[in-house]
Amino acid sequence: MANQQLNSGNQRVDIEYRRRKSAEEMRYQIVSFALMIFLTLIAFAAVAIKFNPWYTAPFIILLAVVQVIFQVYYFMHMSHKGHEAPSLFLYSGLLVGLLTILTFSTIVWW
Amino acid sequence: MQAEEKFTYETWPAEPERSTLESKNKFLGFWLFLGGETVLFASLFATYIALKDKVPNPSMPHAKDLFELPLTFVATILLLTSSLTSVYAIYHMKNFAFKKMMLWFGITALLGAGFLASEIYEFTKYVHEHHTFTSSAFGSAFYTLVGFHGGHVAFGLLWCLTLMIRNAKRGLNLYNAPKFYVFSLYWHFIDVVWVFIFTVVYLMGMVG
Amino acid sequence: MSTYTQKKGFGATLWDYLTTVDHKKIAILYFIAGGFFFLVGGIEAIFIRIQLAVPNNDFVSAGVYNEIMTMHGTTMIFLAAMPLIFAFMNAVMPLQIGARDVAFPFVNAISFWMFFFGGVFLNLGWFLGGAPDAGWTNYASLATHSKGHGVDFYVIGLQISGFGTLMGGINFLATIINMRAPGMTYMRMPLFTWTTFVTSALILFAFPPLTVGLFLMMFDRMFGAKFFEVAMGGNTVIWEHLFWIFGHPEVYILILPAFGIFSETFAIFSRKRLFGYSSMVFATVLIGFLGFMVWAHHMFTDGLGPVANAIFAVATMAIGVPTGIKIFNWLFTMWGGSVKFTTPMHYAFAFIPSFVIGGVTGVMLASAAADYQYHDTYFVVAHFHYVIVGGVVFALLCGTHLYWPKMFGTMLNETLGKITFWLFFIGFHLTFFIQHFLGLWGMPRRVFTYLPGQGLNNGNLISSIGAAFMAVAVLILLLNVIITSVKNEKVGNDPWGDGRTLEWSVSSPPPFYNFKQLPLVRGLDAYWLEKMEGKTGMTPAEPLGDIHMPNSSILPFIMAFGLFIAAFGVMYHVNDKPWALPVMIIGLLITLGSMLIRSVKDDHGFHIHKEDLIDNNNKGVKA
Amino acid sequence: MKRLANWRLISLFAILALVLSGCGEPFLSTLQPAGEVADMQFNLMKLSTYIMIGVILVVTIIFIIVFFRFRRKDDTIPEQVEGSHKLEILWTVIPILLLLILAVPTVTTTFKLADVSAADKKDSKALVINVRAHLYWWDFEYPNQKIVTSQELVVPTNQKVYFNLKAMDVKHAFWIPAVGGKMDVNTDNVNKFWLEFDGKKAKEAGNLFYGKCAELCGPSHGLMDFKVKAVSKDQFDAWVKSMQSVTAPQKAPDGSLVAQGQAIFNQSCIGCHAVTPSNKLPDTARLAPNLTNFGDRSRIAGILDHNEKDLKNWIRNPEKYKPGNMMAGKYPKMNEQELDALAAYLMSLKVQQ
Ligand code: HEA
Ligand code: HEA
Ligand code: HEC
Ligand code: CUA
Ligand SMILES: [Cu+2]
Repeated sequence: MANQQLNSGNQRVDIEYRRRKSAEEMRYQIVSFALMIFLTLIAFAAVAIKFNPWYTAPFIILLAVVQVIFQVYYFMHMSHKGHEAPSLFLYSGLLVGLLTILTFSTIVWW
Repeated sequence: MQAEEKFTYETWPAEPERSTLESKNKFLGFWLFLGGETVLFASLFATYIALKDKVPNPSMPHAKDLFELPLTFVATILLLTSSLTSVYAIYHMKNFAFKKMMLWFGITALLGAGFLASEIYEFTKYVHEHHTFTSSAFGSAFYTLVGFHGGHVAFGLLWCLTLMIRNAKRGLNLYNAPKFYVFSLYWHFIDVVWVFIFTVVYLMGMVG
Repeated sequence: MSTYTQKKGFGATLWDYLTTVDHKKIAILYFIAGGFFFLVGGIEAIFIRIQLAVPNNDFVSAGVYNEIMTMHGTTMIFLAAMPLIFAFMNAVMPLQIGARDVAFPFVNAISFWMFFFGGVFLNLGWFLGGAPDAGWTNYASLATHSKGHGVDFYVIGLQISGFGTLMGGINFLATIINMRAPGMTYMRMPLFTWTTFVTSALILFAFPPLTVGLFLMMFDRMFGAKFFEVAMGGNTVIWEHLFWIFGHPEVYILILPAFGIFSETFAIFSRKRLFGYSSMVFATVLIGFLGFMVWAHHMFTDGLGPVANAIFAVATMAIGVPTGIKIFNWLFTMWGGSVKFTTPMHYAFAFIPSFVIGGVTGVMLASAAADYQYHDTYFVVAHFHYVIVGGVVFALLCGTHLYWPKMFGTMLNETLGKITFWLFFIGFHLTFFIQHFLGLWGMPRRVFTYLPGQGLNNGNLISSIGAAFMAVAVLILLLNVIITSVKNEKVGNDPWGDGRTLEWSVSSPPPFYNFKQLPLVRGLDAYWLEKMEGKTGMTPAEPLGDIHMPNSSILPFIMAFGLFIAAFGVMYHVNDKPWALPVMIIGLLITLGSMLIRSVKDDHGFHIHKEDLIDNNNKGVKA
Repeated sequence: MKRLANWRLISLFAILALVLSGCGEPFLSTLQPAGEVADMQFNLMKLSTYIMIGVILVVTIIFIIVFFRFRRKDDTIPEQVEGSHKLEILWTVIPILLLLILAVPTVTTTFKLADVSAADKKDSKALVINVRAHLYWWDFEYPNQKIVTSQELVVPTNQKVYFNLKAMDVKHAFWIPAVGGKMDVNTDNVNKFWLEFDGKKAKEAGNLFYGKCAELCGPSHGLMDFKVKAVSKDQFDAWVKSMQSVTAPQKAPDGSLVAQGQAIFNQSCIGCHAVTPSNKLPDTARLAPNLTNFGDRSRIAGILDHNEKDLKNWIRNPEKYKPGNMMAGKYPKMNEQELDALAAYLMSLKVQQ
């Protein structure tokens, strides 16, 4: 994606290109920030209106997951090239972690 | 490319955080560390979920009685915003704009400090409501999970300040650019954890 | 650099090792410390077997027995087996992938010193009022109940050394991902490197749950938390889960590198490439993956319910399949080969039946309903010593003989090596085979004695006699080491004559920069390929140039030492000792201070210049 | 290398001899199952052992062939074979099949053994026993019969007995090897499982099975034994009756040694030890074994021979026999005469003739 070294041979063009690219990326990031704040607001609102907990709980968890995807992919640049190993290990960690959480919310009931 | 080399705006590489072998290693190593941190926090979350509202007698405060939306909201906005400001800082780092980068990291640190302050205020409030680290398993689990996160924020603050002070006079080079980058990764990760804390601990606590 | 080989005084050598960041020297440090703890754990094992040799024995008292048994398990797993494995990983893996060092040499030194000081702290329990006594599993209700500081030593000691291990894991991962020589694709990596890779990933994901568990236990015991206090809403099963979420992957952390060492050994001494290389890699990854899905098989009798038990039983059995793939691939590596029975090969060869026995009893244990009978009996003790001693310890002994020349530049005596092997092999089966039956006849584990009249006397005596054989074997190994070191006959690059991978292409021991020029890797078994084409060394992948090396530093030692000091503060804080808090703060300040120095002081390392490398023709890659 | 072969043979014979030398003691060994649960488990053990022996044989055969055929004879370089898909598929599929054969009965047995629904039903007639594990001793409460006994479990044969297990201090595990696999006794919850005691097998074992604590619980974990008297239904009912008939401590004839012992007992021991079976105290308040039928038992404290000499030794210094037990040091020191009296009294505590 955006941040690769380009070898057009002409340095100025390169830099111009890079500048444009990263400015564009910055716009994406502001959009994702706005979305994150928006999602947060919805989550808080969903709790504030005291709707049925059976709906609220999964709903706000979903919101959190979406928000985290924004964080990880845009803010932490995991969408960029060269993040194969990071994503492999992040997801593996996530898998182990989710398994742990699943266990603790099912077979530790006493 | 050599770490000590001096750069100009023109010669600054596109990915300063990954342009030497050392920095590539640092970058990767830090991501791996975050993979481990994921499991660490997941274990703490799991413990919290298992012990939520487990108090010795029913008269003691439960999650429902403790948490309040406004305070959590303020803390959340502080931390989320600090995530954006550190993105700005990295943006300027990539453009070799050292001063601007420092400014944005400074703001990030301030927001982080604000978050910590709100957390400390919150904890003292709970202690007055007899919800302490030693009052119940619920209390222990709550303070451990949220406290671990708070500890990460505090460590992040120290880290950020050290980096800024240390490099105030040197400007950017390939030796410290990856350090700034890695710090910003850490800071975002803390934010990710907080998103789950405010959802799972606070919001779901209030939902019941 | 010519200073490298010069004779140095003792003080200088010591300082050299205290400050080193060279993976080969750190390997030697791991080897010495791990070997020392193996002797300690072994002596504890001997005490166990003396106490149990006859019924109603009073060689040690009940309380002391529990301490010995706990410390035997803890020492062997955390302070002997893992560090020895780390020793080989450090010594061999960077060479195998054609790297000049690990990704973070400085962190590598921190890892070692943290393991070391954690281990020392753990063992100080013996001298400061009692060692941990709640089993290596340290189950919550008993551990929180245990008086004195024993369990505190366990919790803090393991926490410190665990951090070291975690950092080591990250280090190896980054090394393997980023620092492979040109041409060294993933599917050309030697199996030992692959197992290092998967093991490190397991460490990365398995140690955090242990860290959390240890923190919870520490908070409960030292800071009044209530995680495991049932009356206050706590739950002891949380500890069991956290421990085993770590604990099961841990046993694969031990066995996978062992598999790696054997894979190398079989290929070398059969003069044949590893049979089914890609399925070996696949099996390794699969074992690592499945390793995280099965931990509750240690908790079948906990009362988790039949659904959980059934799921975990089936998942556990599944691990037999990839392990079987490996066993048969090894057998077929030898099939059609030209097998030379050197000492390392003795261990590798004997490993197969021994480990299969241990593995299949594992599958028997996995049968949940039957495990209700096996659990917490000597049947389990037999199972895990078959896999651990027959697998891991055999691999460590195999690796010791195999890599001794690479690490120290001289060969261990083969005759003594074979004597050691036979004594150990016989002693091992004598000790542990009968224990299956002891378990089935109704002997629970972790008992400090047993009463006569239950049909358990003979079996226990046989078992104890076996342990004596193993002790003699270990003594002969020590003798071998001494004799060899005194003689110190230097050997060349490839002393076994059949080396296949890159580590055999450099001198023994390698120069501190490993490769003068990074080698070009043209296939699996890179060195073998070159040899088959009649070359004597690797083709370089780069022109001769300056080599960038990291500086030595005493900071890693100081950082770990700070934590060691802080540990005392944390522990005696419970007794309201007035000096406890200051000690803790001072310790932490030492650690944080040295971290600060490290980050504030630029350390760019140094360069070895091209001209110096040319002087040194007989070292590194011959172009 | 003949040596290797010889050694294998010798050890094989040694193993064989051991196997033949027996399956352990009938009152303790899992290899002599004496009840439905142990039977099911034994069948599973046998099935898995057969499979495993098969696996070991296959491996060993290849192993031996390799050993003899492929030793290095000359300096030729063998062909560098990459692998063989056919073989690899073979040794993936066959183990999967073998494991399936083992997995199916494993799962069904696991569910059968966990089935305690009969005892959970409202007003069920099932025999339920509440087991309470304390540091180094066992308390057995029969809630429907309203009696309590300790250290020696009495059960009827040929019927399912349901157990509710709970630990009062640290975790223990309840195990009667010959009769069925164990269950942990947790501090957190009540665990439930069932066992069935086979009448015929019980007789072969002398009607007395050995029970063990199987979870490390402290210094005397290894001595936390209990005994199980498995008797016919009629005998069991009679025992229950006679236990129930003891409603107050029997008064010994005045002036006798026994009466003297009772006086001492009532002064120093009764605070912890009850001598009536209908213990009204909640399980948490029962600090020590119930001694109502102490005279009928076969062991003292689960381990010592049941005679006056050992009894006096026990009272003199329990720490020596069970390190870390909860009785030591909790009562005044007794002189020889007092010990005689106590022993006489305790031995007189019988409910059956
Ligand atoms: C190196 C260490 C190591 C290794 C490799 C293993 C390997 C295995 N272990 Fe073991 N285990 C331990 C170390 C290890 N274990 C320890 C230390 C404990 C006790 C902890 C404590 O409580 O203190 C333990 C306890 C333990 C238990 C709990 C017992 C109990 O406490 O009740 C179980 C239960 O399922 C189990 C199962 C297995 C299985 C299925 C494997 C499998 O991975 C084995 C796979 C291998 C084979 C099966 C052989 C080769 C395969 C073939 C030749 C193919 C054909 C085979 C078949 C079709 C079966 N182990
Ligand atoms: C890597 C792991 C490892 C290794 C290698 C061993 C090796 C051995 N183990 Fe152990 N063991 C465990 C891990 C290991 N063990 C664990 C995890 C437990 C469970 C603990 C628990 O329940 O919590 C256990 C438990 C355990 C028990 C059960 C205790 C009980 O339940 O009460 C027994 C009993 O026989 C035993 C015996 C042995 C023996 C005889 C050896 C032998 O192979 C040892 C051989 C080594 C030697 C014999 C060295 C001799 C040294 C010398 C001769 C030195 C000379 C001295 C100088 C020069 C200074 N071990
Ligand atoms: C603190 C309370 C306490 C006091 C007081 C006490 N005991 Fe005990 N006693 C125990 C406990 C606990 C055990 C179980 C010990 C074990 O097996 O670990 C026990 C076990 C016994 C046993 C063996 C029980 C059996 O079922 O086999 C006898 C007999 C006995 N005590 C007699 C006495 C006598 C006689 C006295 C008074 C002189 C006495 N005890 C005072 C706590 C007490
Ligand atoms: Cu009770 Cu062991
Ligand atoms: Cu396991």
